[in-house]
Amino acid sequence: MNRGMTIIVKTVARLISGLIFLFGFYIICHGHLTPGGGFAGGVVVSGGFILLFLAYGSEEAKNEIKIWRASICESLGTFFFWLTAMIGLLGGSFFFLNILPKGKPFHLLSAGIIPLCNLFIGIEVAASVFGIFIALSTLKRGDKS
Amino acid sequence: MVTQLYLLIGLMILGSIIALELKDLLSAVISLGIVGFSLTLAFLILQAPDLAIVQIVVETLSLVILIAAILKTTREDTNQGLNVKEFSIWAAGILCALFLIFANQSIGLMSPFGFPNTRMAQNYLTLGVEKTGAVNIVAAIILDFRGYDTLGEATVLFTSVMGVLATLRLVGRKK
Amino acid sequence: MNPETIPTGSNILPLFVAIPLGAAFLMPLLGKLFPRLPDLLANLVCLSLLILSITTIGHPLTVYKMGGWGSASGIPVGIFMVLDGLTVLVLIIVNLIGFTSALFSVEYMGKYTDKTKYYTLFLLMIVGMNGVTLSGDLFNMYVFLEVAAIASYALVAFGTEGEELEAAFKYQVMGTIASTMIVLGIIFIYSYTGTLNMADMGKIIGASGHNRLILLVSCLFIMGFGLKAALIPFHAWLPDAHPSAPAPVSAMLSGVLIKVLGIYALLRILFNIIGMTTLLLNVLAILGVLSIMGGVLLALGQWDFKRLLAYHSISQVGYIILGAGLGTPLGILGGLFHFINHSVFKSLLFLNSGAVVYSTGTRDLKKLGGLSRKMPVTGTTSMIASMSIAGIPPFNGFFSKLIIILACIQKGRVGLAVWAAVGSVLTLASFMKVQKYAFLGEVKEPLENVKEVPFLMRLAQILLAILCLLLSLLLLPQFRGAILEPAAKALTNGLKYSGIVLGG
Amino acid sequence: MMYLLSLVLLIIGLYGVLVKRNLIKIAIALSITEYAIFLFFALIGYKKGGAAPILVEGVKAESFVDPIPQALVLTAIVIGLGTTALLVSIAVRIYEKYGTFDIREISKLRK
Repeated sequence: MNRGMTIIVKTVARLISGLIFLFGFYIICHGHLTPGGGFAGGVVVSGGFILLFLAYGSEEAKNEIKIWRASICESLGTFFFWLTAMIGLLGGSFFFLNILPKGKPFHLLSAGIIPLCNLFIGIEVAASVFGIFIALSTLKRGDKS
Repeated sequence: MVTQLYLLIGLMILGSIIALELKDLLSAVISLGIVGFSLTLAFLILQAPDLAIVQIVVETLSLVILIAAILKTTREDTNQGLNVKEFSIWAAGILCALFLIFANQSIGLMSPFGFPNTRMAQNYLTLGVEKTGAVNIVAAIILDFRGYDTLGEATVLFTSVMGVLATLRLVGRKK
Repeated sequence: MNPETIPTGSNILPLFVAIPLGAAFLMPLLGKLFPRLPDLLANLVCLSLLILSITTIGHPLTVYKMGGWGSASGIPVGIFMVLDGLTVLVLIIVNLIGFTSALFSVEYMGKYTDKTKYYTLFLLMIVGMNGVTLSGDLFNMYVFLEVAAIASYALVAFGTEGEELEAAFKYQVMGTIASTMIVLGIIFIYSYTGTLNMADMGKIIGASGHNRLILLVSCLFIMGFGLKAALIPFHAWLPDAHPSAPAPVSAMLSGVLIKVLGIYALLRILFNIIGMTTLLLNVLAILGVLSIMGGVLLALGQWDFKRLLAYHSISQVGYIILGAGLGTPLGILGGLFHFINHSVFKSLLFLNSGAVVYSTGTRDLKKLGGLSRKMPVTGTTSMIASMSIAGIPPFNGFFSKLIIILACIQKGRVGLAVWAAVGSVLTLASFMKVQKYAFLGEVKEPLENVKEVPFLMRLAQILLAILCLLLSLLLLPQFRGAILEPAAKALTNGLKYSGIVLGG
Repeated sequence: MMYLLSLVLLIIGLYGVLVKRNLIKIAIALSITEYAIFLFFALIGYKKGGAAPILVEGVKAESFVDPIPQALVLTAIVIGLGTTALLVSIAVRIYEKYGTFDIREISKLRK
């Protein structure tokens, strides 16, 4: 069992990971106004999770659950992205139609479905990258032939 | 400006040669980091901040993944020998040289560096903000004009996570 | 940029991608909650896709503009989906093989763990292939090609035995190099034409004519897609990768994946975007003959059932490329007919091999024998498939090979015709070996207790065996006009493609 | 010239894929080929004196660099991440089975 690092590391990690999440969320939300977007922000958010994971360590039993949760978040993120794309089709129009009002440029709530898509992509990317990381780093040694 | 780009590309070439020739895998991965981060800087110089921000986080993450894999296994490249016979390297080298000469001749037919062919891009630049409401034109392209591509891209990531989880299963076949 | 109106009946086009995609995204969630659901869901999705693809027969040419983004000042802005004769043919074959493989998987994959992930990857592979087929945009085609390719890498490694992992690694390295070549080609062609839409590209290249850059791009595409299709100088990965996958996946890989990612994409680009020249046609014909002879000669010495089939895939794909490389309407028709036929009988053979492995646990021909008595359905269907692939009348393989050989002679290339005929004879020899050692003769001692495979596996094999017989009918004038001729016409139209798609 | 240098980088990567025996080295070499492709694509879209394609008050749209290659490279980078992750996980599994990353050793062990 991996008990993680010292209390100092844990405290610092907790403080910093909050900032990382905030930064990642900012990048995701402002994807249509500034550089960045769902992919970059999602990877940043997953970086925060990875920091916490490394600092705190975890019991082996919990890793399975963590991977499972990441997998669920990933499924839901992509599914909602798909649903956003489908709305146009279900409404009798084109696949991937930007149905929401465009709003005023330079405002946070503008550009129709773009911020929404960014959000879902962000969730998917954060979950999937974190999932890959735990799956790789907690791999048990199997049989050697 | 152009000089900086040349320097960065030179650094990338150097970094990749070092990454391929080092005996210690961990150092090789770090050298790969040199290539990736130089690429980030090159993107910044090329006025592509969107790419720079994605490249820097993705580079960090792929380094983390590679390092996690190496720490799980071994960091020594036990055999520096070649995988193929020597003459096939010569053959490949000649082919590559031919390719470079051929490419060099063809490059003359492309629009030269610094003057892109904006046949399709012109529409995006002039109509992008008006039609989509997104100020960041790259975001307008990836999520609206070519949103279908981005759905495919999200699918690729989803697929590879499924693939990673599938290949890392402890037991593949029921006994 | 005026708001686009939807052409009537074109709303089914995005469904080919959207339905399996939605199912794949939900699969990990639902699979955990209801363990039996993945089987049902995957089969329902594949069935509905098959039905949808059959309804596209006779559909007029349709262009679907993603997100309603049409053209501005004559230049396409968004991503187009294009449905023409060739697309219909490929869609039907992809979804047909997809459905039978899914049916076969229900029982077969019981031997492996984690069916949920298997079906997720399986559906994603179908998403990728349908996306490639329908795409009218070069970069979009690449993205979906990667979806299908990455899903197939993971599926090859699905058994997680050492050999399978190694084959998957090799396959992925080769596949990534192929993708690199393809992207490099896309970059060159984008810089030259300034657009990504295939029809628009065709227009510009048609206007400017061929030059060194176009030649370089064609080389890159032939190398890249040739690697994906495992044509002979680029075939090294296939004999390892295809046998390593679970049998229904082998059927998909050999049956449709190499053809959609390799042949279909290559032919579409070379004929409709770049425009065929005599040089390119000759290159294709030579690659075709090399693949025919190389594949079949390498197959002759094999004793591993699935590996033998994998080598024959190389050889049979050679016939398709040879037919297309003749450039005549008859040659293209024959090539496309062989495209369908090979998908059906090669998938059937891989399903047979899967059934053999399921029942006996081995795929070494020397250890098998007399299986026809113990497994009558598998034995009979494999006999039909073997006769089809060897080109014995009245099975479908005979007619397509005959057309290709006739087309060679018609074009005055008797040498090519001879090679094609010799390849066919050697294929017959190879499959006589399979039948003799695996299915006919005496039942060997350890195989006394072998049983026939479960119902769904038998059903999948019977469906494909019936198709082997029926597909010859496609040549009748009534049916030929429905599928084969529009498909061949899509290719023979050449650079007129851009005018047809963009309208006017 | 600039274009050619990025193609040289591509060839270095291909050389690594062809010649190296270590699975991780092959993964690294594939990453290098991908980087070369990204660089080449980004170079194609550069416009002399152009600005980043993000609208700011007072900048004309005509002076932006070409945004399409940027959007496409963005897609390609994420695809590259997916490929690398899958390749590395397969390599790790191979190490687990055979205890080495060397291709030659692995094919010897298999026989």
